[in-house]
Amino acid sequence: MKDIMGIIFTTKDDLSLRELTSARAVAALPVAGRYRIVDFVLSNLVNSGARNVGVIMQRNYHSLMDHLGSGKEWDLHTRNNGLFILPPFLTQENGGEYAGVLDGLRANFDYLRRSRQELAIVTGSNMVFNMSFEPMIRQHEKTGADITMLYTKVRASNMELGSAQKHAHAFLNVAEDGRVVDMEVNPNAASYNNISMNVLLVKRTLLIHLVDGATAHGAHDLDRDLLQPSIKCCSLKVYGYEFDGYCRPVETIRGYFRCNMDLLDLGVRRELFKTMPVYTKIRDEVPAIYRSGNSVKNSLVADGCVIEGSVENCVLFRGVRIGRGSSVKNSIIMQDSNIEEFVELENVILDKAVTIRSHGRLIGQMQYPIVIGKNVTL
Amino acid sequence: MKDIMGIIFTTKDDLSLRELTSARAVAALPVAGRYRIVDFVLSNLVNSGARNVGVIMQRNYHSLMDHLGSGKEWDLHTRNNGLFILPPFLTQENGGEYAGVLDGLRANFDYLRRSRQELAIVTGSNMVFNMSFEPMIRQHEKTGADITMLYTKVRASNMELGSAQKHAHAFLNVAEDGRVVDMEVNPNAASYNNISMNVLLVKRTLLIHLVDGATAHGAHDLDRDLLQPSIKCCSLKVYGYEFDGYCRPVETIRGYFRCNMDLLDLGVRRELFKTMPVYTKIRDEVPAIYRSGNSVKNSLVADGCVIEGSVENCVLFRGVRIGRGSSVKNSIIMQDSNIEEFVELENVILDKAVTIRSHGRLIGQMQYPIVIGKNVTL
Amino acid sequence: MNDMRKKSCIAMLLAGGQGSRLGLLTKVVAKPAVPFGGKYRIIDFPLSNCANSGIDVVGVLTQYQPLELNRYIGSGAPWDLDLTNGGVFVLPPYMKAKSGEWYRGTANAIHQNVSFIEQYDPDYVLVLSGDHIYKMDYNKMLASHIETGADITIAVRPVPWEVASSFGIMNVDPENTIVEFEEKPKLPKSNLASMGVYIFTWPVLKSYLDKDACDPASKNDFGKNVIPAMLHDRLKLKAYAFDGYWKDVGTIESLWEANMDLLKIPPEFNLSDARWPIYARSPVLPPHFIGQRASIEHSMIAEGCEVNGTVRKSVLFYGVEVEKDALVEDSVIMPYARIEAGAVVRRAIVAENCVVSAGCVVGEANGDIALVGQDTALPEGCRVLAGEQVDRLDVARRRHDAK
Amino acid sequence: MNDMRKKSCIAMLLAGGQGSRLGLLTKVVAKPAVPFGGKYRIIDFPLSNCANSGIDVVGVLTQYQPLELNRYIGSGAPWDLDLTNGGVFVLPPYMKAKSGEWYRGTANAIHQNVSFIEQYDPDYVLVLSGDHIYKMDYNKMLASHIETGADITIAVRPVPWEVASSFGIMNVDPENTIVEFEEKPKLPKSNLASMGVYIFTWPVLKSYLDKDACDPASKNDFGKNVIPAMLHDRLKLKAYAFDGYWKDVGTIESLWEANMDLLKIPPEFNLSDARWPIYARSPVLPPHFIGQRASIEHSMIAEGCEVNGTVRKSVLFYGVEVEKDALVEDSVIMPYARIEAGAVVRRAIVAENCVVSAGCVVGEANGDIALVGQDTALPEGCRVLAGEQVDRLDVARRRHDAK
Repeated sequence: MKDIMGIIFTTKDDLSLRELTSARAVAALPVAGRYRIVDFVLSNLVNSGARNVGVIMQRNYHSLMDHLGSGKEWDLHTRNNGLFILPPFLTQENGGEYAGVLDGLRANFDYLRRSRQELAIVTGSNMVFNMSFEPMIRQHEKTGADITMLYTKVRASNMELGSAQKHAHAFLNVAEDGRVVDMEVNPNAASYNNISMNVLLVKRTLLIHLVDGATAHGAHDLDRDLLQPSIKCCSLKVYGYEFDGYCRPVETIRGYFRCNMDLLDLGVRRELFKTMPVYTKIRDEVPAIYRSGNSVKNSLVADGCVIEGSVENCVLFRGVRIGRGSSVKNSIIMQDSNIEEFVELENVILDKAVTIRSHGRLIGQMQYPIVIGKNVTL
Repeated sequence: MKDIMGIIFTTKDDLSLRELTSARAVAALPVAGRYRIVDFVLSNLVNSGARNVGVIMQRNYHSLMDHLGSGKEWDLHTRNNGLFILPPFLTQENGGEYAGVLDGLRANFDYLRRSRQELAIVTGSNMVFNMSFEPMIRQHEKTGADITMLYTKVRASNMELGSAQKHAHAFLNVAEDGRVVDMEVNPNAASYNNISMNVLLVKRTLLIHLVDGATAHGAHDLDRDLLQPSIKCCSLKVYGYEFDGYCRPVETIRGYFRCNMDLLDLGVRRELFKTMPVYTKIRDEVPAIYRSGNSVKNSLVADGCVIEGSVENCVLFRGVRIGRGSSVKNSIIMQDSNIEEFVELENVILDKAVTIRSHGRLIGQMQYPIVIGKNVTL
Repeated sequence: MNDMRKKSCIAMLLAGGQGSRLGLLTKVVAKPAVPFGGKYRIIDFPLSNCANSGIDVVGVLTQYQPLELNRYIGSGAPWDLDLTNGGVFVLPPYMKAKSGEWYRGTANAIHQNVSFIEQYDPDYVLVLSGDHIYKMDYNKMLASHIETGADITIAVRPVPWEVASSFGIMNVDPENTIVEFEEKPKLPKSNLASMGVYIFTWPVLKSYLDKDACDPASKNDFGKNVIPAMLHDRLKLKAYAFDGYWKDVGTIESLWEANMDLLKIPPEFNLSDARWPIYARSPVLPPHFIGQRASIEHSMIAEGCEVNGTVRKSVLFYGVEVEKDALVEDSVIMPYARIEAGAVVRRAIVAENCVVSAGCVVGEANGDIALVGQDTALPEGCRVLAGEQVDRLDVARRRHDAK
Repeated sequence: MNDMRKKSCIAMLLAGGQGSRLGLLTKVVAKPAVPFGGKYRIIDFPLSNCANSGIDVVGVLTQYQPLELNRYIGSGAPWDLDLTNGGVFVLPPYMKAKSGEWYRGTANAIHQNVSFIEQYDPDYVLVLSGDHIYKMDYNKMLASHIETGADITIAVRPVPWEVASSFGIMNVDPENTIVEFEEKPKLPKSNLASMGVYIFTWPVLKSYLDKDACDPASKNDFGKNVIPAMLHDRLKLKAYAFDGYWKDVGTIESLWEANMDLLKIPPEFNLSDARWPIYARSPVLPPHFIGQRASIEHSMIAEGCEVNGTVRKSVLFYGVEVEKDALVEDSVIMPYARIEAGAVVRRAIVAENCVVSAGCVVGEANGDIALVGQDTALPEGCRVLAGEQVDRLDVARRRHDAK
């Protein structure tokens, strides 16, 4: 395995995710019953041989820091190399937020320079997918590319209706030989159906050189200010690498909801969890207990749950309790939430440690689920 | 060994320590060639059986966090119990600084409540001493005290001239049976020669109760607002426990300078390092190399140093280089500083990674050493 | 390297024997590595007890199939025992100067590791065995040992009189001093069974181990030789009564029963007590999935399972698959086993990585516990009777006979 | 427990033998645990090489005095090898089913651990020995092994012709294919010595180990049996030339020399290279202290030392004390040794925890290296001649004879 480094860029709190990101970065959002979104890309990096991973933080990063800890669960708790938490205010040039990815990279030049790996993977942190970067690295070396961009075909699983308007997405025109010949950033109607996954592979020293040049000219945006011009004027050899597996970006409540619900499909579960292992923070919990009277159908259930009621099409995180006579449908119930007796829930997202008192009732719509914030008792 | 918890209170940046604390908490100040001040009290706690230690942080805590890491060097990297970094802005009640120890404790009630130990030791972080708290715990249990305060006799090694004016010190009148019958806080001239070491032992639940009551009445200061009244009106059984070994508070540049110089005394070295082991962050360095031409007298030298010049009455931290023909006297040279050739230094404190170019000359006074800040090249 | 810190008390865990009463279950793994309770191994219990009691040096004495145990324990991190001053150490027999020897008995195993123990200069040594399920604060027992000034303190627990004759029984006086020790007495005079948990004052133990080692007639066993010798010499032996849940899981029946105890309401043994957590090495698996046509009754299910059939009063370990129309009842299904469509498993233990193929019938509704040994793939339509034990070799033999 | 991840290459370190050429130094510690360079142990070099090469599974095969080694390696944290997926494992021989056996030779040691290796399903196995000082990127050697499609790649290094007859010598063709291997030839045809670093394609190695195990005449040794058999069968054996510093420290003289190499300017072997750090378990000690009347010339001094005498061209390990008017010259003083007032030590190795009392004279200005074995307290005025080796038993005997 090639010794590579990873740089994960976390985004600031995102209004489209409402209460869920009011006190945490998107990367720290709980997903799939026992993970945080960042676990996927971090595990991908580790599984591809990265022993040095930097996480560029912005505001609201405490829950993410708490989750990542010393990096032990990813075998990144080593003294040389390992996991580096890079909070913004460690530098004097920044005040808690970056204008764009380029600024975040610029602020962490010390870390980039000190690292010893030849190749770097720069990636966002809101994409759920499971993939080894090794074939992409082999292609990168074979083509002699300066930059290799990861992309996928536009599909139901990787786009949300209307999200292109709201979120900066880049679309690529990739030639037969894999070379990227055109790039559209955030178009109203895209001309190409190759969507960038915001993962790029580049030589570490070239990355430093490119970021230095771009930021010195006042640029902030990686796609618009660095990649697009380089492709347009052919100043760099930019190649694309296609990923054809399951991937889902989490940018809106609906996207978050669908991402969880996707896991009720056996094919998606296999792709996400059997391709390569996905690591996460360990919590010592007893296996789930099913008491008499329960009825559970088509649901994902984590350790520590105790179920007496009925559950259908749900994702239950660790330590959830579903009381006698309660009925929970099409819902996502995060860690340690407690549904007392004779409660009815449908199309609901409960954040961590929510309590719904006996006989409570919350019915949302599939297209617009009800979200209840952390620690609330209703 | 009794399972106790420790709570270390770090102070904000202190003007009396000039440049040395402009970017770090006093607790993170390098001392004795390879340690940080906090290592001493943290090792004392661990050596006395504490497996759960919380460090209450204030502003400027990044270098301290970096030093403590996951707590591995203190065997505090465990998932249950372990080392807890408690930064101020984790709570909504605070904005980066506490008005007093009581506020710091109040802001961390969650942590205090979640902990499982019966007894807590609350301690400051600017005192250099080596001591097992076990006999103090035994006395506490025997006397049935509510609170036991650690004190020592006033001596040259634990007081700095005039420091009582500048820094809040408390003096205790301790009766024959160990009971504290009077307490003076920050007097111009103390009536008693027992000085409090700012370490107190108390039942965890009682601590929560007392802090809750005091802060609810608008109190901030532990000594003045909680201990003094309790002693005065005998509402609590407060006992004293005397420590008669070496201890040195670091509050001013002079105190810092003397603390380092104290280590050139064999007796002090034995007390500080042979009583119980003092743990610190590990750095992989080669043993020190003495090249021909060197002349080293009465000095403490850490791993990674390379010495060709002459050194007398100095403390050299890890990775310091003393070039050919240079002469360094009565000075403290921190990690990775580089003294090139034919330099003359006397009564100087160089912070980390300072370079003194060839033929440079800096002569300070013993009573007022010259301080050169981090990363400076002269 | 002589900067080891003194420890007041360290633990030595006898993980040794082959545990033949567990039959095929211990054919490829050592007894302490046998799975229990959906995600645990037996050794998690003494290790978690040590960690929770603040005992942070544990020597694990083993000579039989240590690979799985070694790998499971790893750096000790799951039990918070990956320490610089202390930790958990697997101690197989080793060669000294020109010679070496296997462990001859429990006492000999400790005796061969005297130099390991003396590194920590302990005042007391806690000796544990690796085949019981219980939660116990060894620190309280140590406090009692120190307070009574005993030479040995032995933890005891009342057992039903009718089974007392299968235990080591302690006869005590009114002050809890042990006056007699009988190993599996025909006519027990007391029902206080030794729990296999001893605290020795180290210098006393050391001298008796030295003496025992010189006696060629000795079997070098604690129960048979060392403790009787101490009793004979009128040393101070104290019984420490423990009244919590404690179960010897040394047989197929008792291992099955202990798993079933977890399903009772309230559970006879509560694993989810935040004040006394039981740690385990966690598998890297997603939550389990319960399918549209599944039905679960009164069961415990761990992560990574895929359940599409019917599960009643059973414990499913992580990674188990139960296919549609399969039935699992009153059974313990160990990690990564697969119960295929239409198979029926009743009153059985199915060990790790087994495949119970379509149409198989394992165990019977009333009858002794059936066992399918590790890595066994039962062919379609195969029958395993109540009380029967089957492994891959048996399957191969049956195939051969059928030809 | 079958969620182990595949590893492309894992390392097996042969830490086995008693290293009798190191005399008294290995009487109580295994050779890889012998101290070197002020703060290291010999095993730090292969372990750091593995860590820096990204090889994160290391099995350490040992059966002799594993205690010190086990304790030194601990959880593997100093080498960044305390991993969940991988790490460093001490592997003594163990009992399977009803029987067990000690390691009979280097090849047998690997053969007994086939199931350890197969857990990781590796394509290649790196076999290392534990008695050399060098810094080497095994990953580059692996790349060459893969590129040439070799069955084995053996690292070789030119040695002076005059000593070639004391090494395993490889005779190669112009394409670096090994055509002949001679173990300590009287008349060497080449000066390319085997460094004791082999990369095997695992399925090939496994089949030869199986074959070797069936041959009752075999000594089960890589150099004597397995590699000759592979050569005989015309497998593809490639030599991989390495031209950095490499020193066999298998004798007292060479161990002393390798320490002295660190003092040369520029050092023949540079330990402080940030790109290839050598890790070690750090003692918990303060910086060292140089007293008012001390004089240090051209030496290496580790933390925790207290020096009040004269030290010339020597290496002082951590925790050493040199009292006033004592002289240490051209010597290696191992951890926690104390050289008392007025004692003279020249051209000597003084092992761990020794006391050289006042007035002792150890070694001579010109002559073979003298050795004081571990834990020896030389009485006042004692003399140890050049080339002599003394330990506590000798001291006791001398005392007895003097009476």
